[in-house]
Amino acid sequence: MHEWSLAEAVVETAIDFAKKKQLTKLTKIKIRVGELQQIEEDIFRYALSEILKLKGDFVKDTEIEIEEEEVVLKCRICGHVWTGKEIFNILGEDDKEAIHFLPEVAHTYTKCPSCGSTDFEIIKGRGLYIDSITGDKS
Amino acid sequence: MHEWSLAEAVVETAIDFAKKKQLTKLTKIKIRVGELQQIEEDIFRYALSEILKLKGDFVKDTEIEIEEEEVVLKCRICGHVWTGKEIFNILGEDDKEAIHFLPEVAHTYTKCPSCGSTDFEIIKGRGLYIDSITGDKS
Amino acid sequence: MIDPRKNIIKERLESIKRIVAVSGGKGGIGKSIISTLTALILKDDGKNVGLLDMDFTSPSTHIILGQEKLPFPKEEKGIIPLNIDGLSYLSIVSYTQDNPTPLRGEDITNAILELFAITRWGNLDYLILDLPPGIGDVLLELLVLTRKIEFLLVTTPSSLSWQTFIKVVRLLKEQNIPIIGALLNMVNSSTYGFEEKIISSGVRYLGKLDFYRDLERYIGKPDEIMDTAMVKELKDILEDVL
Amino acid sequence: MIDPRKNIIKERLESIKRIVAVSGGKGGIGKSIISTLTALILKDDGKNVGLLDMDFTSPSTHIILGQEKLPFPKEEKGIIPLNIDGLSYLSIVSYTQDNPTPLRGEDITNAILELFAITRWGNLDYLILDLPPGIGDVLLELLVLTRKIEFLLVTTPSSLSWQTFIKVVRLLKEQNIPIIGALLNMVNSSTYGFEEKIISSGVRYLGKLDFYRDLERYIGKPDEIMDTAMVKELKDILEDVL
Ligand SMILES: Nc1ncnc2c1ncn2[C@@H]1O[C@H](COP(=O)(O)OP(=O)(O)O)[C@@H](O)[C@H]1O
Ligand SMILES: Nc1ncnc2c1ncn2[C@@H]1O[C@H](COP(=O)(O)OP(=O)(O)O)[C@@H](O)[C@H]1O
Ligand SMILES: [Mg+2]
Ligand SMILES: [Mg+2]
Ligand SMILES: [Mg+2]
Ligand SMILES: [Mg+2]
Ligand code: NI
Ligand code: NI
Ligand SMILES: [Zn+2]
Ligand SMILES: [Zn+2]
Repeated sequence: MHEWSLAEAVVETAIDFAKKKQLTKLTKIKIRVGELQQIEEDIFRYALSEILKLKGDFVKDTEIEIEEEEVVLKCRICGHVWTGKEIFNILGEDDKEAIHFLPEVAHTYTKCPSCGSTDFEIIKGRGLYIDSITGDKS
Repeated sequence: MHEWSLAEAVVETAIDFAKKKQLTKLTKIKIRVGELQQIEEDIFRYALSEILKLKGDFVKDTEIEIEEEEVVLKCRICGHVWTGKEIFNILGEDDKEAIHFLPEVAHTYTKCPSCGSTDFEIIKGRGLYIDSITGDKS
Repeated sequence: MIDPRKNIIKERLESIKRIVAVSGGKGGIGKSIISTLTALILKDDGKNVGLLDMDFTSPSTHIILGQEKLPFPKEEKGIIPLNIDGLSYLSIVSYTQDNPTPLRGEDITNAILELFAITRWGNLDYLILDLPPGIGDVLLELLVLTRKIEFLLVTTPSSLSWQTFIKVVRLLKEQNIPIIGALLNMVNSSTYGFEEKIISSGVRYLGKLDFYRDLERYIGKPDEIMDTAMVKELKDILEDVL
Repeated sequence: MIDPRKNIIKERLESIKRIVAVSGGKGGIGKSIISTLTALILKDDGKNVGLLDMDFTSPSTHIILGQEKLPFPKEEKGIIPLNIDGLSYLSIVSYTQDNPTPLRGEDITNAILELFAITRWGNLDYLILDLPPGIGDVLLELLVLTRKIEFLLVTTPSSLSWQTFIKVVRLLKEQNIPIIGALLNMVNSSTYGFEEKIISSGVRYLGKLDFYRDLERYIGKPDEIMDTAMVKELKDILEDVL
């Protein structure tokens, strides 16, 4: 349930932005979440809606769109590129939970399937971004 | 004149690549150099042509195209973005020479003109790249 | 594309009165031991204290506190720090245990951002940050994420530590970050004039801690270490400034 | 888009017989002093020796060698290392002097690539690399750029250094990088069983160096330091392995 703290970050940021742009209503927030972190979308959506409820009319009916970005890792030693399923299928529950909290500890639990190195670049699929914020102007 | 060592790197890399692709002749190398490093184009061109001469018919008449990529720095503290002229105009000769050898020491001699921070991202204009290698196939 | 995590950090740190980063640049000068003991001293004085281990390759504070392994912190609308010896405590070790965690600078930057965005420290009088050696991603990103921070600097009476100490001082001064003062650690016979050097660098000289030959015996025994002469010395030093 | 610099590194290192990286993970365990003394010992033995200081935030080897400032290395179809006390020597200090140089991981990666691509070491029997603390960009990028490398590891008899030492060992072993062995440094009265710990980690135990209370007096005086008991101890340790 640390999805809640991320949801707070999203709502605060969107409202700040909307007010700066002098919007009168926030109609939509488009969010991109990296697959690496394995955010539970149900919980995240629930948190977002609960937090929005506290923010009054300005965010009444704000639509939330969530897009998951696939993880792509690239080995710095051999250049091999690999993705989500190959990573998660072989992880234990505790390893997954550790990565859920702190995505960078993937470097502890995942290695290049081709050469065994833990020195890889996270090309895509890490972090949390707001892609766009839409609203009404008076 | 460490341009010479960079020229060697370019020629070796281009020939390796061309041979792997089974080219019979290397007709053109397109190079991109970051402005930050202040590579002297005359010296660099001279070094490239001298080194190419040693490599035989394979690189006879190889055309060299060099493009300089402008430096763009972005402050990690205040977000200010600034570019080449603003950087180099205020540098002493020794500072410039240090950066010529090791571009990263820009963090020692340059700071954000807006907030004074030395923690900036080098968005563009660092390093040396081969953009394309062109040749004939038999 | 906005990263919303940066935006929430101010709110996350709002309920903390003072954030004290323990640094000094060089490795092995006693940052971890001093930050841990400082946290324990303040807690024994009745304060609400947090301790965050920001050294991701050589996390040490959990070992000083006698914790071989660390459980996951609880989740409650974010992450709730562990309670270790009465300290609100967080370390990457909860997530890595004793496995190697080879992080590049970019990974470190992301990890710090995530930790600061999701941790709910609650009401604290002090949050002590144990920094890794170097003027690298951890120190720099910290200054990106918050300016509500003061530095407690450490150096040893060695020309090798001094070179980096003075660089850290210059960096912090150039950015107007408050420096509480500097502590001279591991003093054997002589201070080799480093007391004067600290003063002439424009940093408040807080005092010296002797070199304790048998300190290793107390690592992992926080209750026993609190009765040592070293902690007594440190208490005297900190009294006026924290 | 290809970075041609990576490609030339093999050639640049071809004329070097052995590349020895001094590491151990933790800061302040004696990596810089040991790498510098190792280079001097080998040179006094008649070998051609290079020393590269890879600690960009806390460069120390030049101070041990008594060089306050370093000139630019000469340019001759690349960079020709300085000659310091008979060593082929290179340090970022030539380019930064004693100014703070706050580098992020990405900058470090680029700087190492550049240095390795443009430096002409010439014929060397040994190139000694003094690594910074941490399992970070320097160590990792080094393993990206070359596999013609062996590690000389250092640790102190402290549970705090041990945690990182063992992580470095695991990382190197997993990648099949040769480890020459490990040296126990700064031994006071007791080794606290660390001799046995090193052996049981599967690394050759090379021997111990005492804690020399007056070492600081010899920093910056390479000629005098070569006559000390510490160098004698180190010579004995290295004799069989280098
Ligand atoms: N005052 C002191 N006397 C004796 N040993 C000390 C003292 N301070 C630190 N140490 C020891 O020195 C080593 C480095 O200390 P540590 O706190 O890990 O430094 P850092 O965090 O700066 O790397 C540890 O083994 C520690 O036990
Ligand atoms: N055997 C030793 N006896 C006494 N002091 C030592 C010994 N080895 C190193 N030192 C001192 O310990 C400090 C850290 O050594 P240094 O070589 O800078 O370590 P590192 O490079 O691992 O950070 C320095 O002040 C150095 O003079
Ligand atoms: Mg520490
Ligand atoms: Mg207790
Ligand atoms: Mg060192
Ligand atoms: Mg001499
Ligand atoms: Ni969660
Ligand atoms: Ni040049
Ligand atoms: Zn690989
Ligand atoms: Zn700025």
